[in-house]
Amino acid sequence: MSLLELDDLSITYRIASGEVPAVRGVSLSVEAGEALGIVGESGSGKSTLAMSLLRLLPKDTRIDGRILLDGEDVAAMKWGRLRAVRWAEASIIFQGAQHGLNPVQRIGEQIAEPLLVHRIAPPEKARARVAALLEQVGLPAWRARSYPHELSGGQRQRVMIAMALACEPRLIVADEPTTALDLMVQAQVLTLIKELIASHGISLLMISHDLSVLADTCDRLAVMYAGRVVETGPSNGSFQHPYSKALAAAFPTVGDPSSRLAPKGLGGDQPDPQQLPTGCVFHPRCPVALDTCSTVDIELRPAGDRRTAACVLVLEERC
Amino acid sequence: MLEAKDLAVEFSSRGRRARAVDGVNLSVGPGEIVALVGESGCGKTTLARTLLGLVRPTSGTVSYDGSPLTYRSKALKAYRRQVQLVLQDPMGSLNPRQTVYEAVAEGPRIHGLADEEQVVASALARAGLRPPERFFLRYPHELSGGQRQRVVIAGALALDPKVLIADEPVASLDASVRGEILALLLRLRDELGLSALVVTHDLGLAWNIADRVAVMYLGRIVESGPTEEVLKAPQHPYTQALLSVLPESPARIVLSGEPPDPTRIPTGCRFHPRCQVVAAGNPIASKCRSDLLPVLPATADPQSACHLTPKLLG
Amino acid sequence: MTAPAATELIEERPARHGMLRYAAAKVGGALLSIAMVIVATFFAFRLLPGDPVRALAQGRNMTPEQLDLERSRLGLDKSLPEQFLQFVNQTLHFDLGVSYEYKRPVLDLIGERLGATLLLTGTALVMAVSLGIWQGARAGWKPGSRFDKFSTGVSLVLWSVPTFWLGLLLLMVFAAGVGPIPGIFPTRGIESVDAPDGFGYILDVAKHMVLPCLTMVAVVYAQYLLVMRSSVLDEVGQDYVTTARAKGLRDDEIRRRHAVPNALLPTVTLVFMRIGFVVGGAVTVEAIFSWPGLGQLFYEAIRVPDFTLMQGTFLLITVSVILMNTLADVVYHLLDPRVRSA
Amino acid sequence: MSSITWTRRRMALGRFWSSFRTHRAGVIGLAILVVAVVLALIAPLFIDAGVTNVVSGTGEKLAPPSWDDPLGTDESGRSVLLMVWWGSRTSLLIGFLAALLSMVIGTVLGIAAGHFRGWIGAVIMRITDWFLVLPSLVTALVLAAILGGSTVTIIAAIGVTSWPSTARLIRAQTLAVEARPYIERSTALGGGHWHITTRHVLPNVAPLLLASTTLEVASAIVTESTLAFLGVSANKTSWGTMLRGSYDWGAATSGAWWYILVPGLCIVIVVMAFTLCGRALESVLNPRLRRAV
Amino acid sequence: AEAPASKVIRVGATQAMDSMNPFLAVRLVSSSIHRWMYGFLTVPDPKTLQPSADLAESWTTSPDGLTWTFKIRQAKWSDGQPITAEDAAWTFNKMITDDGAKTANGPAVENFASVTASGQDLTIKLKAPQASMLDNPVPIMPKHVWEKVGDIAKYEAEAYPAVTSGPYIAVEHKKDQYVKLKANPDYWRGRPKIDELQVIFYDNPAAAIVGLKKGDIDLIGRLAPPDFDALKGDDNIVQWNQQGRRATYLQINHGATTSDNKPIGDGHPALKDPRVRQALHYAIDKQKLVDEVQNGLAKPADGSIVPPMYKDFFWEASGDQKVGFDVARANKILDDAGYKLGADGIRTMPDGSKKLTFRFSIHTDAPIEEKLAEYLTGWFKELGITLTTKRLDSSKFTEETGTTALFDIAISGWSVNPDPEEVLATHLCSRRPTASGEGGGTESFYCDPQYEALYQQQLKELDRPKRADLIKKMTERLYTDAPVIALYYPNDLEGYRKDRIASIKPIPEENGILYGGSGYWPFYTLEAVSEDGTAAADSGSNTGVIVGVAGGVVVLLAAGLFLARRRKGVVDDRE
Ligand SMILES: Nc1ncnc2c1ncn2[C@@H]1O[C@H](COP(=O)(O)OP(=O)(O)OP(=O)(O)O)[C@@H](O)[C@H]1O
Ligand SMILES: Nc1ncnc2c1ncn2[C@@H]1O[C@H](COP(=O)(O)OP(=O)(O)OP(=O)(O)O)[C@@H](O)[C@H]1O
Ligand SMILES: [Mg+2]
Ligand SMILES: [Mg+2]
Repeated sequence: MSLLELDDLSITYRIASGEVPAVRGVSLSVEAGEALGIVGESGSGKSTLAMSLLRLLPKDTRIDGRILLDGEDVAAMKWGRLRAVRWAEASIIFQGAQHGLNPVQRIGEQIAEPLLVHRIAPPEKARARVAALLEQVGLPAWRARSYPHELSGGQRQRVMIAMALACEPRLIVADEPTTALDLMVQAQVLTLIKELIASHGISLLMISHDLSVLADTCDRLAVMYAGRVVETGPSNGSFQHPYSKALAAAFPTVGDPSSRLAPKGLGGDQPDPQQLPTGCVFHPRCPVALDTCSTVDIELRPAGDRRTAACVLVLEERC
Repeated sequence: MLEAKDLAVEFSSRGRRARAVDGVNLSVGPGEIVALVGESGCGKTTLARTLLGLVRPTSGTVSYDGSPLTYRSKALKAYRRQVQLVLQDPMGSLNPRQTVYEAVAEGPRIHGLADEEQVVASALARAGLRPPERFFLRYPHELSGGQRQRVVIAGALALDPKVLIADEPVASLDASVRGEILALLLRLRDELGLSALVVTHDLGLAWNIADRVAVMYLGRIVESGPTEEVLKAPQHPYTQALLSVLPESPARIVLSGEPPDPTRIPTGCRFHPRCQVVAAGNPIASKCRSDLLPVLPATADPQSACHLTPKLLG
Repeated sequence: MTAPAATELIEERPARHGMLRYAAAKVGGALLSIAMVIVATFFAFRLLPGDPVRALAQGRNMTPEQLDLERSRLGLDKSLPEQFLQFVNQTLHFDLGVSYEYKRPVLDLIGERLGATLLLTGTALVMAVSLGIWQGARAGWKPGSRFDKFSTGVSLVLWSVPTFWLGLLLLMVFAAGVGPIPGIFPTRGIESVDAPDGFGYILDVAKHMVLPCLTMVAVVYAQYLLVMRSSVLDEVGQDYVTTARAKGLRDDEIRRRHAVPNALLPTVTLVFMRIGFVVGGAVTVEAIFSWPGLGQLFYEAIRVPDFTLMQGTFLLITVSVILMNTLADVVYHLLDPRVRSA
Repeated sequence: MSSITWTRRRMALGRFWSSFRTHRAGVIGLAILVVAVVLALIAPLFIDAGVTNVVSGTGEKLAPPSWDDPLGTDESGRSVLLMVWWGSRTSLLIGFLAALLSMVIGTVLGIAAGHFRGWIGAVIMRITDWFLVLPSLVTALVLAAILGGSTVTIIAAIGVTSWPSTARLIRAQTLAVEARPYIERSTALGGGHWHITTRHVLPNVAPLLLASTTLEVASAIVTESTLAFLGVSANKTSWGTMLRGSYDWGAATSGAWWYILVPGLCIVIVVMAFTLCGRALESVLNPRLRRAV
Repeated sequence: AEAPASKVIRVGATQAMDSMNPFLAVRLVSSSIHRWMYGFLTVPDPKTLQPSADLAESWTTSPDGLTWTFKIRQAKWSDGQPITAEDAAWTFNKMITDDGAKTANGPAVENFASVTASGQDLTIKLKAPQASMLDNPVPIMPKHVWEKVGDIAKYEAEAYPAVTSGPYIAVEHKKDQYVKLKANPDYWRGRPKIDELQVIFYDNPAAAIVGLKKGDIDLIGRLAPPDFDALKGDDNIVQWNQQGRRATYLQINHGATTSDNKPIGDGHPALKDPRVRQALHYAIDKQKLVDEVQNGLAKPADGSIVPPMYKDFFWEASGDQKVGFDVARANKILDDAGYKLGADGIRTMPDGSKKLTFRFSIHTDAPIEEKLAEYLTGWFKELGITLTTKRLDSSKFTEETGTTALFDIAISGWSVNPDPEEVLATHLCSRRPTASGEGGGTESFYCDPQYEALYQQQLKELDRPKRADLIKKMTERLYTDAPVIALYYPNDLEGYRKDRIASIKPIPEENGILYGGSGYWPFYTLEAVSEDGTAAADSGSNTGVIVGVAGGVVVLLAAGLFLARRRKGVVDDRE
């Protein structure tokens, strides 16, 4: 049984002007000890997906399909059970490290909070645990008495990681953990995450819009476009879906002569989730679109080497 | 064409003096695209703003076409017809209450150009928004990110500048759109002979479009030269480290700590506290700690400011 | 593979001396403000039409000699700069002049009434602030809820009511009694003439405070509610709130432990910034309920008009509001870790 | 092209209206305001200042509401209904003009303080802060007492004491606007102080200004009545002076509730309407608050 | 703390005590309280209002009227010390020598040349004869207590119990709140019939009325007409409505001059013409003013500044002399005098130089004057005269209408003492200000030889009926020459609870006033309804308990609600 299993998950926000289908029929699974990366443009529904795992979305959001955390349906949990699951079973590292921490509480208190809430450690022991956690992420123990603004961005993100580890959850969801960070600091944080995941045997669901970040950290990748997963596969293979390809090409390899003085990109605009194109949602921007693409919606299909992709061309190549 | 000489900019922040730019020589030739790369807070934006005359340098000069910039408002205004700015965040660079037409026409209006509508239409067309009339009355929020950035570029082009200074022009854009804008910059260079200084922290971007790269660390340029040479055979340990954390690189050198702050610049080589070569116990490390390095001149040849460089080269 | 943590090692504890400098700057600013008040007061009251000496006489017959004597006693025969210096000097020595009406030092008169005003405005302020903040926090936490609609609605209606009018209505209803409502509350003052001692006295004063306090609280608390509401509203969507929820905290725990402390700090500054408003309200409330406080004194000074008294009360009220503000500012900076060492 | 611009503007207005319409309280407030203002404006078509003349007041003194005088009469037998109708002109006039004055001062100083950093801004801020902490009612009272009571002095007293909050708001907004990159871009295009403040800052603060002015009118009306109650009034019949009259002539003790309630309720309703309207405007126009509703 | 049988009467006042020091206090409430506390040389007789013995048992005058000898009564101060002439001499001498002590009653000793004492005999030597000598308004203070006071001008006299010689002893004063007075058991006339008298201060007249109706206070004087009307219909309350000691009149700038007869001010020239003043007088419907402004609780004035309450001195016009409301006649007077009506309905001066537009100066914050102005404006309009209202604060008002003469018509009024000399003096030439604006105290800038002569005559006339005749002649002169136009004599309006006050004697005993009258009679003779001495206090503490309990309940409920909501909050978690 997978640690996390998403089964035909659809999430629809309700706003004044109608419904926003942010996630549409996503099925994914994360095995124990596995690191799955989700990549996609802004607005493709990545964060929505992450938030749904612990039922953190606004009240009136409609969720269809199933989210199974360790075999248990998150949507069906009672409040008490849900609160017990939150953080203890799965924790989240949010995008903006500077905002994920309460600015007027000392860092130590914030790290200790889940320990106390879940009664994992009594207050007197919690302090020692906080110190240990801080040390694990490479921060001196006295930092527990600091306030978030006294730390740099990278240090804050380390605190977030320490906090996520506090209850020793089996799954950590990291939603763009390095986006706001500088190149070198980003490398530091990613290295840290990788080491910790490996040493604790924790599963990781990492979200980013930067392929290069994920390629290095994750075992498997899922590419999202307009609320859909359009391709899944091992992180070291080559992409099949034209969108994934375009995404990969946008991050050139330094030293690769083919991209020298020849930036590549994708024309057109992202689709408006409230007015999705018919057929394959990618077809208006697709450089290799066929006529049928505007009418036929393609499901994920096998594309060789533990890979699936949702593109007509993939099938044709196979056959 | 555009040249900075011994430029230094100081800010006083919380009672201390921050030397955001600390002795920079840099030139951008006609039709040349120069990329300025470096970590966050190393002074890239400050340098760019100083080049535009938005910030007055503490010392040193900015000169355009050989004549140094004066800071009288008239001279500045004239200068700004020649040198234009494109900022990182296209949404923020457009006044949400102005239509595309008004946004692009702002420059011509300030400078009192004749035939405004014609100027605006051609600028939009050159920025790749065709047919321009279709966009005249749109508001920024009705455009996609890439289109917005094109409008900003069109606003700059409307004044027929010779040099474009772009501060992280694609950093806030989606990966898929980024290529388009970079392609536009290249095309403008080819078609109009526009020079550009592109400020970025993304080495891939430099590789994509720049003729020359300058690497900046803590207010100084530590290495510069033609793109191919700098990015393929970096001389300075800092550049090497930057390149090593790119995903494809075989061995990573992750520098620890944050970029030091410009209020406390280390003595000797300013990079030495983080330098992997010093840390590895290189014999000349003591020299790195104490001896100052010369400021690199504004030449096009590959050069690097490091005590080790001659040895490494040699 | 990883270079040594050089910067990590040389890292030092955050410095605190920024706070002192901040406090010094604030106090300096307050002193400047007070100086401005003194200058403005001097010139404003010198602009007043009429001869202060004659005003002092209040229509009684005075010989030219007496008038001259008075004039030199008040220093009015000197030149304007000299008068100004004298005024500043006296003010700095807490000499606010002698009331025309009472023939007594203004400072004494103020001193006698300060306690009553502090009691009333202090209680009202504490009640209004706690009520406003409590309701505002709840309303902002669940915007659009019934509680939100109700409390915001009620507070907005009360906010629109002129203080004196509400006071009069309350007086007519709860002190005089209307229909079935008995007039159980006293009609005036701070205590009964035959107030008992000890606890009974406290009870008696409390009874006298009910209506004036209610009036002030009713009109004033809306602004605290609204400010608190919108600052809590600002916090609702913050990432750290989501984090707290993801940590498994209960909703009310999140509100109390995370959202409110964050929302409180900006609210508190506003509370103190608008203290002048409360003081203004005291003028009418004290007049309606015959409360023997500063507001009443000021009202009396205006009606007579007794310019030294007016000037003295104005100076005192303004200066104390400025000082309160400064104090609040500094305390706020002491309390808020975000600004403490930033 | 200008016609297209006009169409766009109208569409923007339409968008604004359709989002304003979702604020039920705001719409109710607006409706009340429109009715109140229209009534005040057309009053001279039906009545004149004569309704406030005691010599021609024919009714019985302090008569309760009846068919002849639907809202009763005052101490001189004048119809309270006609008096509040006529008095609304003064109350609203003072409210609007005082708010206008305060808005003009506040906007000019606020923008200047936000735009010019350095000592100019610092000095303006110092002055603003100083005025802000002054107890405004007390100051207005002293001012009006010094200047003597008339419509103009009342307006001046209210306007001069109430601008600082506008100035602060505008300054904050100016700072926010000036932090936006498009200001930098405009400078880079060669725009000067005048260009930036009038082309970018002013249009951006204008909507907020509208909302804050609306709220300001509300508080000016209340302040006018309080000043009138404390004995400083314009020499005209206004709701405030009527309330003062009811107080002076013992309406409360003689059980003439209509004389106390009617002008008071007029104030409450109109002030409330302004407040609701202003808050709705604020939440429509201020994106920071927009998501809150 | 008080024995249950103690009889307490509470008097409301809409003015607070300004000072407990009689040398400084000028407010009416203060002088009333001081009258209840201290003896005077003489006190107006409760029936005739003529001076009668108080601390001075008897007195003699020297033939030239310059030396007065008073025999001080053998009585005791409330601390047991005997009262001697020394006390009186000290009091007067203090006032003569110490400027600070002159604040309240300075003019009363202005004419004193010397004051000496020997035993119980007090000798006062005057600079000039003075008929009002027996109406001396100065309370006699205990020398043995007050001589220890350093600076009288700064002394607050807040030492309790006060040492007094009158019917009451002040025992407590809370500023702006109340004064408590105990009956003086050793009062030489005998102990008052009640035990305690309290004076409670209200800022808000409406609250005071409520207080009277509720029984918080038992008596309140000096009511405004609407407040008085508001007491109607309450069975427990006696509405006391009597002629008052006040006259309300218009002061007309009929050509103000300084004491050296130089014109001053900017009065309208038309008002110099007695015919215009006459016309204005005819255009005033005094009855209507009384009805509308005073709710009928006043007497229209057909006389001048001395009110009918003082029967001896009151003079009333009759027959031809009487000016009634007659707009037609007023118009005719103006027409005849050549003030032609312009096209705009406004009259001009006969030479056409100036329109008849007068200013009417009133006080700010005076509703009755405000209303008066509205009526006058209405009537004068019918004469073709425009009247504009000018509101002035009291100091400015005093200055403009008393010194600089920057007015046309001004409101005025004067409370008249049993001896009207002072009010008559306000219309003397000598009261006009000097050219430099010093001195003054005139009520009209009047300077009329005939009037001056009459005044001098009455000063010397010690025979009361004859003096009264002279005084009547003076008022007649004021009526016909119209430098002032009396409008009405407001009634004295008061109210008291008959379930608390069994009897109270006004002063004068026939149709007199209760509170604020001269002398202590009403409050000395005051009798409380016996059985119900502590009722008010009881109910007070009861409501206290009720409120306390109610408050507690509210707090508990709120706390309960809070807890309940919190518990609910656990269930009502959000998503
Ligand atoms: N609370 C919300 N109410 C309505 N729509 C929402 C809400 N949150 C997100 N959306 C919409 O849902 C879609 C997916 O949003 P989401 O935040 O999941 O994207 P994302 O992939 O995380 O983007 P980014 O990379 O910018 O973080 C977007 O179109 C967004 O506009
Ligand atoms: N106006 C200013 N006042 C004070 N300090 C400033 C100011 N502008 C920049 N600095 C400081 O100067 C240094 C360089 O800033 P700059 O913005 O030029 O860096 P950057 O290289 O553009 O960084 P980034 O990649 O984050 O944009 C920083 O430490 C910054 O704090
Ligand atoms: Mg996201
Ligand atoms: Mg930058």
